[in-house]
Amino acid sequence: MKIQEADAKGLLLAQGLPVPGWTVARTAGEARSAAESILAAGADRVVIKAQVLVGGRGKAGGVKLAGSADEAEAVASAILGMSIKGITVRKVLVAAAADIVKEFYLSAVLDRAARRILLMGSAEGGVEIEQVAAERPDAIVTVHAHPHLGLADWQARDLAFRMGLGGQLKAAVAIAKGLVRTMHAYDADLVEINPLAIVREPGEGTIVEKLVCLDAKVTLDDSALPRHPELEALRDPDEEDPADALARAAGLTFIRLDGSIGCMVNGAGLAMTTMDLVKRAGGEPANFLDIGGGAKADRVAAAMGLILADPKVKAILVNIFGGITRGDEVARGLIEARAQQVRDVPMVVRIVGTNAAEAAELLRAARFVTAATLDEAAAKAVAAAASPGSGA
Amino acid sequence: MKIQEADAKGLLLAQGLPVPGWTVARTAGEARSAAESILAAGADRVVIKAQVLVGGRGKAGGVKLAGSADEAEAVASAILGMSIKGITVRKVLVAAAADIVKEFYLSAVLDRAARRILLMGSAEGGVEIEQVAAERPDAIVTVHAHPHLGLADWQARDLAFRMGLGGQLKAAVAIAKGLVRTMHAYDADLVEINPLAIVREPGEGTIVEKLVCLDAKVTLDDSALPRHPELEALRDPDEEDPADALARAAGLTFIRLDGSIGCMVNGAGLAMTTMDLVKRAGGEPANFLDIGGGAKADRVAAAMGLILADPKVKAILVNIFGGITRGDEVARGLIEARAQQVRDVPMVVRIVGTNAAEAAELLRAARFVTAATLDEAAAKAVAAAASPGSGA
Amino acid sequence: MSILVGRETRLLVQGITGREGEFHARAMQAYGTQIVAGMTPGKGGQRALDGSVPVFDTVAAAVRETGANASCIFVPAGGAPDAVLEAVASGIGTIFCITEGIPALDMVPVVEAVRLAGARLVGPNCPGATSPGRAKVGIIPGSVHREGDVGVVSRSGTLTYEAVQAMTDAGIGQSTCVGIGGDPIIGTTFLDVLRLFADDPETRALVLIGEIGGAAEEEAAAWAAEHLADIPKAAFIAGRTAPEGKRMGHAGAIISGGSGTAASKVAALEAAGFRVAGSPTEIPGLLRAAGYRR
Amino acid sequence: MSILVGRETRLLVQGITGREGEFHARAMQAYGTQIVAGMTPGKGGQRALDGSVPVFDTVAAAVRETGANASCIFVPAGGAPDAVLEAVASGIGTIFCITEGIPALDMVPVVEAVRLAGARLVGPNCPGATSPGRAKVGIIPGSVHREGDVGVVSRSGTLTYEAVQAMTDAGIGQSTCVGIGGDPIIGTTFLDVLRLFADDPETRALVLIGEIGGAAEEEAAAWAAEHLADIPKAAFIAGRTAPEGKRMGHAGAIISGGSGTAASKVAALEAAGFRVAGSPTEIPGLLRAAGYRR
Repeated sequence: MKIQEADAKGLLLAQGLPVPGWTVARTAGEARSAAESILAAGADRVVIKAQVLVGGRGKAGGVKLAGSADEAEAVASAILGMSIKGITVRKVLVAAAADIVKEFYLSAVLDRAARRILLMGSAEGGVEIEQVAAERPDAIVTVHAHPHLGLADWQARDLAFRMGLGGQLKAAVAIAKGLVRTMHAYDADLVEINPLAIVREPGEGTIVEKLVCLDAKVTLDDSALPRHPELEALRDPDEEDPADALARAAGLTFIRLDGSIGCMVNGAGLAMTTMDLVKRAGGEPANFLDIGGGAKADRVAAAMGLILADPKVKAILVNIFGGITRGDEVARGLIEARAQQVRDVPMVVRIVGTNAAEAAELLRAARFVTAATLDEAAAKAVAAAASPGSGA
Repeated sequence: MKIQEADAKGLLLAQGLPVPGWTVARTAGEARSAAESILAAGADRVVIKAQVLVGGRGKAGGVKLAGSADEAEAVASAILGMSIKGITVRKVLVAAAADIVKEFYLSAVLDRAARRILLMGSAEGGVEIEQVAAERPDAIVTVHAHPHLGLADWQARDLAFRMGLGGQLKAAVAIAKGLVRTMHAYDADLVEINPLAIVREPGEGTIVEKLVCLDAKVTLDDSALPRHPELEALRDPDEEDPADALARAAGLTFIRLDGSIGCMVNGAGLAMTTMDLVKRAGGEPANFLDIGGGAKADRVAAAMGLILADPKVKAILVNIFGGITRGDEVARGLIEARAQQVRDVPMVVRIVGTNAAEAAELLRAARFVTAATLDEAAAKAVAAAASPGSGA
Repeated sequence: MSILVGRETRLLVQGITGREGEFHARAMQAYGTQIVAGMTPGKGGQRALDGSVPVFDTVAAAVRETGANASCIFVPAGGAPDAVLEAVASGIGTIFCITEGIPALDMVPVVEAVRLAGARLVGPNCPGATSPGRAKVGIIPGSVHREGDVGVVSRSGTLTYEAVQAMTDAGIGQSTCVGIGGDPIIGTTFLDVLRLFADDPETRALVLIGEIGGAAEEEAAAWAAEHLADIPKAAFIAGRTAPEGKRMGHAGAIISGGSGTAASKVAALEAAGFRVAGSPTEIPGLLRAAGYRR
Repeated sequence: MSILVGRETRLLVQGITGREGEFHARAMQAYGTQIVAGMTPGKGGQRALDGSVPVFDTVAAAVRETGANASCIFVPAGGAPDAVLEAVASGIGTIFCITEGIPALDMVPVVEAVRLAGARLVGPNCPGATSPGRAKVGIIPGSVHREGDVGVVSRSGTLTYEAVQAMTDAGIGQSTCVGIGGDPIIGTTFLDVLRLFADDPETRALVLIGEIGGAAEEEAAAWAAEHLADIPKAAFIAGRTAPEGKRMGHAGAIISGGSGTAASKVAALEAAGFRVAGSPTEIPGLLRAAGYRR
């Protein structure tokens, strides 16, 4: 699960990391008063940042500076409601604009190949790390946390020296260790600070340089959310497709796509394969939908509801390979779902594996269009979508 | 550092372990009112336990039951002020007497040989584990926590099954893991629950059986106390020799003994050896005193003050093998200490190793009695103690 | 012969008294797998599968009493990492963890402990492995298989059944089919399984079924190019049409910035001599085209 | 030859810019030890010991640039466990940790990491080791030594100097003197050192200096009885008169309930053929009585 910058910063702050203060505003007025407070406290300018879960908001005009409350209101007004990669901005973060000396990049990520946590740092912060990785791979330094001992101080120091942060050694070590602690505390699979920056701040009668986290990106391991119920609240209902929430409640994995052929499959790999074969047969899948293992009739009905709620859907392809899942259960669910179906959409059903014979009998009795192989099912579904009314 | 039962229970409770409530009383009146509350809450009887840092208080009459507030007052009055192994009882713990179904033993201890935490359990609780170990070693079951992974659930389950706690599996696992957590949280080197007991408690309209910690013994790693300043407060000033506090403040390791020859040595092994040789020469050491490595003049003066504060001391033996410690520094400290000395006690000094020549010159000039070898020094000190007035 | 599971497998089922554990233990037993023990803490002394299998409180007791040498874990996600550690510490050499939904960071210390102990963990979130005609461990339907000499390794569940069924229908049998699981942190990789197949004299052809995301298929392909050059090889990659940046159920099935794309995987596999199928049904034909004769 | 330290030792001093680190590094260098590098995070690029030794920010850099193969740690207690881990991970094979006051539980994971890496840690809270005439690592005063062929192993600091001085004064030289340290959790035990001495052709007699508490002396004695039966052996145990239940400074020096008493240690050592001295000064005589000739 992705969470917004402001929420990610909240998690980092809770883990003791140095994150300059911020306010979240939902209206231009709120942004104005936040800016007033920040400017009154001595800041020269404020930064206003769109809170959306997609990258590239800076390029899209979603991050702006303002030197006065008036300007802040105007900027916030422009950003709120803006669409960034199809997502409408409903919140902005308002913070004092930092006096940046130098920007770095630092992240902790679950490295699947090494099967441990990887820390990645670079003296080239503030730009996309993928770009740095592609253009100047030597500019990225890495270290793996030990799978049993965690990230040792010496590893964090080593990383800091190689990042050119020897002058901020203690702070850099604390932050690197804090990223790993944050991963464990919330079961994050990515914690990214970009930029991590040395900033000038007014200290005791003088200007001091400090290492702080100016941006934060955290993604959470969905499998671990059940043990962090407080994090579920960070899911942004504004930004989520209502279908996603329905799917989650029903125990389904659902991703909406642009095509016309609704797919219902058990298993993620088989679901992707089904999409691939629909496309190969000349069609376009309307969704990815994995009903999971051991799906019962009610889950099948819920899945059918999700598919039919999409007006683009012109045909439905059901592909079930029974292992844990019993074919007859799925067939019953389909029959029930069709009985309640308001919209007449052709359906092609293929059920093999466990209790496939019982399923075949039920489907035959209910006069469903069936298919023996996945290729045949895909071809029939594509044909059905192309000639409306020809289906079940 | 040893801490009292009530404090140990407080640490366990803070780590989420099931410890029935208790009150600490310093007077019979306090014990009475504690007993009143406990009896009013439905307990049949209270138990009153002397809070001292020595074992065997039960046998010494320091643990008694009382069935009424009057009786509790009388019992507390008898226990308070009692001397157990030379320690005066100044506090008692008052708690509801448990309705015990069965007693067990469970402890976590730092196993030096295996270099990991050892959990030790027995179905024979409530008696001294040393006795069980000697008489029926098979009645003790053990498991080592993994040095990197800690105590796994399966290890705790395995221990519980072997202890005969399969019927209280979940509680036993939680307690075993809690002991290890307690060790880490406070840097304890021993956490002992004896008895760990299945007790009957009134539940929702019925009697339920619960696994609880009825007694607790915790000893803390002195080396780790600097990072647990809150635990320093658990040191019992009532029970501590004032000399110990002085020694600690001066960075010395001091243990008062019964003899007449005060010893000042650098290094624990050498200090013990010095005691051994005093005894071999026919004398009795008055103390163990290790001034540590690199001792400066002021620490030497503090050590001398501690030794002279003991009226039993009739001669002093100073034995310094200079390594980190510089002999001339020690010699200067001794000269200064003697200058301020109010009591005329003979002193035999042996300083070898780093800067021994400079030390010898200083001591000669100040007319100290010196010795070339440790054996010689011991013999001279014993002789000096035997014939007062013959010394320096 | 075969890999990972076979006639010599003496299986312990951890969580045998649970709904899933019992259901699949029964299916494994029906397939002919020697299930010598079950384990559920607190149910030691009972017997499972109509009295045919003794249940123990601990893995250590199960191993001691029955000589179990492999384990199949159906313990819920909260307890599964601990179940793996118990199996490893009790001397079980081959461990299949079927459990899905284990937080990834929980598995990091576990796979390291497995590695240090020199044991083998397959999964978690895997369907298990079947050596047709010998034994099956896990949840792959026994009916899809046919005895033979093609080694199959896959990241996914039902897609594997689909591919294997296609082979079986075409008369092509399998030496062993292994599902390695789709979780971010797994004990056994494509490459690990290829190494095992390379050492198995009865495996004379290979099928690899991958997915978008990660670089495990590419890594395996590079190794196969060097060490398995001489045998017929076919592959299938799911997710060719998956949109970028969307997570398709399996944690592995996410692509970002060009790495882990179907195109890169197909290219790597083809370069290594794999015939890459456009549909699972094409696998048998491609194997034959690559020289497989049976 | 010698054990643990010798002419081949290329020493890194961790914490070389601290007061203690610098003082003892200077003494080691004066004794003839090859100090090739110092390490203090943030002081990389400086030079220590009058410019003779380069200082690095990390152990890895020190090893890469200087080929350091041993390390001596003077880092304060809070950072010492990490310093050991850094040395191990950077490929240092022999590590002496002089630091005292490290919480015991901090060392538990560290000694395990050292063991897994196949490295050797001596200490913590140990005086180090000297191979007279070759090299000394740690804080044992160089002046107490004399080149020779008696191996010395001890739990304590100044007591070791006392015993070694007595040997030197009597004309008996040492192959290597090792102080293993008195902390509860140490990397190298008496037994470990005896094994090393047993493999050292130049060590022709042994002196073991123990203390009350624990069972390490007994364990070492039992091994020596079997593997070092043929060479002269002497021992000394400190704390014969220490009262029960009192902790005499060293964590090891506590006796409870009869185990770890001086009597049990003396008995075990005598049974293993050690001559046990009543005073350190008796050690030379006992060695000669046991057949030592030099």
